[in-house]
Amino acid sequence: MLLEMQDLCVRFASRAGDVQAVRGLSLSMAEGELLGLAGESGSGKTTAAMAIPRLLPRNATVAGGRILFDGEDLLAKGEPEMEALRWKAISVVFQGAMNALNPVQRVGSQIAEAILHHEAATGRDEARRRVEELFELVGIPAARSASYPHEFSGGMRQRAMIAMALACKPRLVIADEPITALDVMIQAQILNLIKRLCSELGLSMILISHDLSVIAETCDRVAIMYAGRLVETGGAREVFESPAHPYTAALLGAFPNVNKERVFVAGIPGNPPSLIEPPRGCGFYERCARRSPGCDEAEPASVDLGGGHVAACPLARGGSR
Amino acid sequence: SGKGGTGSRVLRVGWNAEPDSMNPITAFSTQGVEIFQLVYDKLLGYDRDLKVRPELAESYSYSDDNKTLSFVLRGNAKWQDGQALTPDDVVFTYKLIKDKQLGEYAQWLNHMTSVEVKDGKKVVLSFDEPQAFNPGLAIPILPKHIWASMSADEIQKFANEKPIGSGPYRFVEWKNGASLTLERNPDYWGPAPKAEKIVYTLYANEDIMAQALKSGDIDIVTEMSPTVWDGVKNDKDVKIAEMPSFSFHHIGFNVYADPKSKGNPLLRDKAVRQALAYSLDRQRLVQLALAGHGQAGDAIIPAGMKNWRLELPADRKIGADPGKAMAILDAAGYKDRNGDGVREDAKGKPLSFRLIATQTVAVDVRAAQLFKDAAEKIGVKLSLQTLDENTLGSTVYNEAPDWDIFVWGWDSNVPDPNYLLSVPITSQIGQNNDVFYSNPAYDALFDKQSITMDPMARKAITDEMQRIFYEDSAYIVMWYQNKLQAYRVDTWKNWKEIPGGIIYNVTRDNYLDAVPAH
Amino acid sequence: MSPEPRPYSRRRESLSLLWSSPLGKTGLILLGIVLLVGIAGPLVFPFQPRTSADSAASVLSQPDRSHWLGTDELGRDVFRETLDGARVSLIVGVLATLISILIGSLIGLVAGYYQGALGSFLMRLTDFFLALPMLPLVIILAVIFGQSFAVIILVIGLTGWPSTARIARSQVISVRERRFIERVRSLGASDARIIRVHVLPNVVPLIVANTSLVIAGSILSEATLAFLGLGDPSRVSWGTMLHYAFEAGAAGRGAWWYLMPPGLGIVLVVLGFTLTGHTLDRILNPRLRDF
Amino acid sequence: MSDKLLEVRDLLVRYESRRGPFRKPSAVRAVDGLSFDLRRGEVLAVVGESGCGKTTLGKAITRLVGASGGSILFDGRDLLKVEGSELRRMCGCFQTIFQDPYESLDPRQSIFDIVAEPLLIHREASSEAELRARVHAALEAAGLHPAEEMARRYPHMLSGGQRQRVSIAAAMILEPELIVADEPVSMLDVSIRAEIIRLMLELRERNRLTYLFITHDLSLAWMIADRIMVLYLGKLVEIGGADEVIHGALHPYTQALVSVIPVPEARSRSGQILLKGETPSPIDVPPGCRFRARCWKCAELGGPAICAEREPEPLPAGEGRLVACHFAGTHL
Amino acid sequence: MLRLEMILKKLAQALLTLLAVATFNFALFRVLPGDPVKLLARSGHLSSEAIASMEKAFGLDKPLGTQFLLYLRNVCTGQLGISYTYRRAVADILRERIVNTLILLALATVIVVAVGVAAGVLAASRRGSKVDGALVVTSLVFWSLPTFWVGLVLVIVLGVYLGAFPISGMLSPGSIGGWGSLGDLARHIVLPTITLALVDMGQFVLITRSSLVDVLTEDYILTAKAKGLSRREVLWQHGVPNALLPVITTTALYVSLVVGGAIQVETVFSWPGMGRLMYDAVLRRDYPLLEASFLLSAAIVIFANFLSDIVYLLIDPRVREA
Ligand SMILES: Nc1ncnc2c1ncn2[C@@H]1O[C@H](COP(=O)(O)OP(=O)(O)OP(=O)(O)O)[C@@H](O)[C@H]1O
Ligand SMILES: Nc1ncnc2c1ncn2[C@@H]1O[C@H](COP(=O)(O)OP(=O)(O)OP(=O)(O)O)[C@@H](O)[C@H]1O
Ligand SMILES: [Mg+2]
Ligand SMILES: [Mg+2]
Repeated sequence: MLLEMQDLCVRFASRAGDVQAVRGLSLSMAEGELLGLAGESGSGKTTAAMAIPRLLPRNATVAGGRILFDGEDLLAKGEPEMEALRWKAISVVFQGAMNALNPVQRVGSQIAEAILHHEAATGRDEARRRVEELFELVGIPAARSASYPHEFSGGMRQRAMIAMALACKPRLVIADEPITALDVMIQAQILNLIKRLCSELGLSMILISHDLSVIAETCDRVAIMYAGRLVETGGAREVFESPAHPYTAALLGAFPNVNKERVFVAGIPGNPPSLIEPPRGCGFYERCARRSPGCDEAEPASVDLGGGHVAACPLARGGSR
Repeated sequence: SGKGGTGSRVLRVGWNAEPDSMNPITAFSTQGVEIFQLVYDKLLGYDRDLKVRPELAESYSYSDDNKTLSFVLRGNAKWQDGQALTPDDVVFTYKLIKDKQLGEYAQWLNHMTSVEVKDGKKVVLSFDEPQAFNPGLAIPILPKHIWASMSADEIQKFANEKPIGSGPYRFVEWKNGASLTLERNPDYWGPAPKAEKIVYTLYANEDIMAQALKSGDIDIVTEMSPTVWDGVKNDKDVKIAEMPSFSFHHIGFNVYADPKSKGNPLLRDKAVRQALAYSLDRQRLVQLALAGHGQAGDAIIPAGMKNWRLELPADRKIGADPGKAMAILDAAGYKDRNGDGVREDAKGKPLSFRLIATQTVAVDVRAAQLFKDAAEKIGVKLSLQTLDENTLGSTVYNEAPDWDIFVWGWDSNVPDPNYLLSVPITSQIGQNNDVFYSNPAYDALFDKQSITMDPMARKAITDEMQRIFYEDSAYIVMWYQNKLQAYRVDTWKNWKEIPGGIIYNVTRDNYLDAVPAH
Repeated sequence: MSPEPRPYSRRRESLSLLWSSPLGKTGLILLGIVLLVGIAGPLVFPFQPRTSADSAASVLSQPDRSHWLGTDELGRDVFRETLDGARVSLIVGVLATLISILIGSLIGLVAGYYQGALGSFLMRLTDFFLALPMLPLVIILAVIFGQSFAVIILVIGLTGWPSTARIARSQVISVRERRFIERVRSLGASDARIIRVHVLPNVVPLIVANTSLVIAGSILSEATLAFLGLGDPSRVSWGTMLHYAFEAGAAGRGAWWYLMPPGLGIVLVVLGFTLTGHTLDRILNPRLRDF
Repeated sequence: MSDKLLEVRDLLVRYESRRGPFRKPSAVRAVDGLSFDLRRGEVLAVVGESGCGKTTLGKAITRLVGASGGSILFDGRDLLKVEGSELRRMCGCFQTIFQDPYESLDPRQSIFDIVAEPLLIHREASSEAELRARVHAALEAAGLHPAEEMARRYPHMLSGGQRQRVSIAAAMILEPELIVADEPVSMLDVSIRAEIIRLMLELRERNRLTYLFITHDLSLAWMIADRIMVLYLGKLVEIGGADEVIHGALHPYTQALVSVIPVPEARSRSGQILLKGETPSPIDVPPGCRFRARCWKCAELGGPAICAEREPEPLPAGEGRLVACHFAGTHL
Repeated sequence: MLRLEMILKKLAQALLTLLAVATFNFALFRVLPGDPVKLLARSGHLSSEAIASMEKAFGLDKPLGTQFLLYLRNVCTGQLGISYTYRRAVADILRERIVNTLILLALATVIVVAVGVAAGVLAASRRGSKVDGALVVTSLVFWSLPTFWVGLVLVIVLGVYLGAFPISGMLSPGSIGGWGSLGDLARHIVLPTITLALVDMGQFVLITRSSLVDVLTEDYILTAKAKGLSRREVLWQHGVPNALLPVITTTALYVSLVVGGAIQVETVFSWPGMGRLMYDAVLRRDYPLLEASFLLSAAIVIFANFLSDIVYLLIDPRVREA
């Protein structure tokens, strides 16, 4: 296993009280895997992912659990050790590429900065050469490396971010909503790029998106989060063809599918629960169409459906929709 | 010892205003005059006893009819640029001033009919009237070779950035806003003074200047105001000096009878002026505004000119009697008819006047505030406004004067009564006459005294003039301010305290006689 | 998570936030004290108003039983003068600020809302005024128009508006660009209504926060003018007190009782307004909010 | 009453801009000669890439931006010729629902004020009571229960979905005939989207509304629209019935767009047509077919001259369909 | 290139503003009351011919329009007229004084910017800590201090009681000047500089702080951190450069403030600079001097603004057109 999260808990301090954004998340991924992390807004995707390189905001605390990367607990490492690991081993493509690039530095030099920082032996020329290679790799003319971020279009910026993430040949790339807010056509281009790079370079990647369609088309495995918990995980094909958790099923039902019959999609009525005082039992209880008494009392146990397909619902074994 | 850097041979003077110009014709600041009297020579000067002594002229004599004045010039005087000083320069200077009516000096030459060189060494001035005051005491002699080429216009604009005179010191530099430096003139005709340099340093604030004196940054100051001066008197290295001066401060009433005047006509009533004069306790004014450093005022010849002063008997003094003031107003028909605390005349016009003072002259503002309080007590309302010096000047000296009462003062550059007495004469309306006073009797007496050569006879006339003007109360002379100076005892000595001040006075001799303390 | 329906009042919320911040609380307390002193002071401590003593001995005298803060160079009671001064400083500060705020808001509002020629002209005008060195301008105007109370208020007020105009303008622009304005416009609302109902309420809070800072500035301006001798001579303000103190050599004579009260008065009242304004700004300007 | 609620003809919208003191002012041709009809009671989805002029089209119809040419006939009257109070009165007939439910409500107004505002502007309520009643009715209709209590809230006390319902209530209260919905659900979570859209469609049934539904999400457009109109650089590319456009796209651009629609099922990403390059700037639109540079078909055909020479006009291609391509529908 | 075009545009704007200031300046002084020649006649001994000749000498006899054109021409050629009080070329007087003011301002500005920015960065990087709190409070207090009052207090405490520094002027009385007096100058400049710096520092700290706090919440800061840069590197390589942009604008505005500060400081410390000159000129109604010094200080402020615009243009690639 490249990465193993064990019972990860993350809290945010806020004026209203502690927000329990991630509650006992256990998840693992193998080397070379493309893992999709989905769930609706506020379900804790970003929080969980940013806990790995320890880039959570100041008001966050990791309240428990371990994050094993290559068998070593990242949470136990000192800050200098983490600094050495960041980007070299684990890099991030942030959500809004618009703001993730420093507006007053040339894009190329921002990428070179990462290289020079982690590979002391590299000279400036060498770094520049590698930046140009990376630009070609993500499909931007090398000459554009001297441009400033504002001179790029949204798609180009997103590519540049991906190029930057690859600069130090990391083992794990975390891509947080890399395509939201982009045009369909560019979305498709970037997803293709990601897929291509993963297979060509043997990268492992966590792809975060609230769009199940995107994950379905791109990832090998998926993990669905709801209210800070993992509700279902498994191979992409299994999960999308036979979702075991009512939430997964409902979520899938909320996306129109042009390949199927033209029916009106169903939403999921209601709102997610407060994470300040999270429910004792299943977080989806209030909105669940198939809830049964007792679900609100205790956390549902995970049910292993075989082949790595796990769902946190007693009904899981009963089969899919 | 001082921290002067170049040793004790530098005399460091502190002052709180700069000269306005280095051009002796156009400058009118006292600071300017102080510099000119060191850089330039006059024909005559005053010594440390304020007696007339020779300067460029070795001697002088009047003709029998007192209408001709001749000076014998010393032969060894030189201009500071090396040129010889000749009688021609003297004639040129007097002619220039007379012909072109230049500057303050022209007033002394009103009656001059001619000036010429006689016998190579003699300069002879002729007048159409006898002259009580000798103009040789006032007019600096200018080098013809520098000034002759200029028109009147050009002279008005001439900055004279490097003045060339024949005096004991020559001009080195003037760092605007900071300091002005003189150095000893090696070619000076007289004995060389001890100070190699004199540096005048400008202080924006008197208090800071006082601190500089205490800390040894400067050796002597030109003048200090009372409260500040009190602050230095306990310092062991500093000696304070308090001397009578040739100046007075007064409250002036707009008595202009001309229809052009926009002043409040009620002030033309002598009763109102006298009442106001009675309301004011000048002794208290001296105590509070001057912190006691002066003498309560009455007539217009200040205490400093002992010989010319009119000593009024106590029963003729006007002031410090609010009861009397109210009685006068009551008698003249000014009563508070509407109960607002302010008296009105028969037609209901209130005794309410505007009072203006110079904002930068603290003692005047203080006096004005006290005057306002005193007037209020007898039912006269004053509204005080302070103006900058120039605005006040142009307000007061206006063809159509639009003001009621002001506060300021007069200072004489010579220890002679002529100048101060001339202020309120009718012909000075439009010039110095700040209250637009006009009294034919007074004017006649003025003319008479100016041609009366016998001091005793002249004193009788000037006394009478002072009495008339005092009774008329167009001025309330508040006080004769003492000249307050202070100097360090550890740097220079041999300062002589004389009326008008050690320095910054009509004589330059204290500069020439000062010697290092060690 | 779902918010409880409660009576919504930003004003109340801001005030309580203001009070709950230590800086804001200090500011409010300071202001309270100064207001109390300025309004009630002269009534509570009825010492002989502006009375002068009779002899030079009572000039610049030390504090004692009858004069708690000693006397000034005319023998007047410094304590009493300080109380009077509070009122003048406050009045000048508040009135001048009113003028500034009115002009500034109006110009800012118009310049922000009408971004055509009118708007850019007004902005140029604002920039122009910002480019003038303020204190010299104020001094010149004060001298030219004479140093009466009204003139000082006017001059300070008339020169103090550009910063308000800028703040108002940028806020108007940002509000104007918000979608809800567009929505309301699409409903057919007139400009007048949009400004009144939607723009103003969103701009006023920032102007209010700014007001506090402008008052602080106005009070400082008055004090500076008065210190330079350009105050109204017939009214005691802290600035004129310091002017006369400086002129009379209070510093050299160690007359701390004459220099400290007005100086501290200025510092405290200005600090009061600054603290309040700074805290309000942080509360009302989400960009600056950092908690 | 004609069957056509709206007839847009050769609509031209330009944004003038000056890019420097020494430069000529230039114009963004945001909508560049667009003609289409909107039938009473239908939902027409407008799709296209970012910047193709969707929003501008919506704003031009609701008169939020001025048009520089063409005509918009609303119920037979040319909207572009109405001015002033007349226009303000007509505003009641067409309303907009905006994309961002967080931004489109004034944070300082209560829900009541927000919903009541249109009535106040158009002076439609004769009494306080009527105002109250109509606001409450509108809130209930928009699914905000209990209306009484909801009306007292402020926007920040509502969830995103609820806010969008408030926008809808405010848009509906004047009983308009046409609603321009500019990406009304794209900011909302998928799980809430369906509800909002359902609400909108319900209201259409109830009030005989017509929708111009702007979206960049083709599968959403396919799901809810009667017809779909595809724009490219301010010009019509293709218009037709929703199913026909999605499943039988004729224009190479539409075909590419459709090929990349993501679907929520694991599948291989084959059969996608990925366009190369960027959309040209709307300031200098290339001559000929504006899609030419990125057109895969044009490339496939070896760059026929006509593509560079002549701008293709929308031509009928079957029942109610128009396609603007010289080679529309040829061998897919 | 776009940049050049922008610079030219800014320059044109600056010049236009300057022209507006000149016009405003001219109008202000001509239209308003006070007859300068009458003022000169204060001493009363001028004949009417003398007054006429003076009017002529100072160009006051011409119609306003002509006076304005003459004025503009003279301003452009650096002839700023002749001072009424000093009867010397205003340009010469200004030249002497401006240097002194610039020395003072330059030093104060360097200190304010350096210390202010450093303290602001410190506060922002420790946001919420005790250090931050203390810095904010101190800045607010400094911001609230009247410049002249600080000067007075320093005079009393450091000057009079402790005698640590000279309290007046630029050089000790009687010192020779020139390079030898540098030490003397250094001792004299301490108090005025501290006064100016103290009062204006607060604003800088606050602005740097809030700007940096803003910047530090930006996503690219997270990116930098994710790249493995240390806190310090993130702060100085990515945070500060971006946060400085608003600080540059402040520096320009600060210049306008500091001109006002100079008047006060120069008054308190008898510093022979422009500020005091301007103040004296006001008191004496020396129009040419006042006009010129006002114009000059406005020009300095405008130039500072222009400079900041240019710096902005050069270091922020995003700025395109206004
Ligand atoms: N800095 C923070 N302070 C307090 N609460 C936070 C903070 N960041 C996130 N949260 C809360 O933590 C929970 C999880 O947030 P997170 O950003 O991980 O969600 P997400 O799944 O990434 O959502 P999205 O799809 O909107 O990005 C949410 O309830 C959010 O409100
Ligand atoms: N106010 C404006 N000034 C100048 N150009 C504008 C303005 N608004 C829009 N544009 C330009 O007009 C074109 C069309 O913009 P529009 O907003 O209509 O596109 P859109 O299709 O709605 O895009 P999106 O999907 O991003 O909302 C774009 O090129 C845009 O840059
Ligand atoms: Mg997220
Ligand atoms: Mg749009």
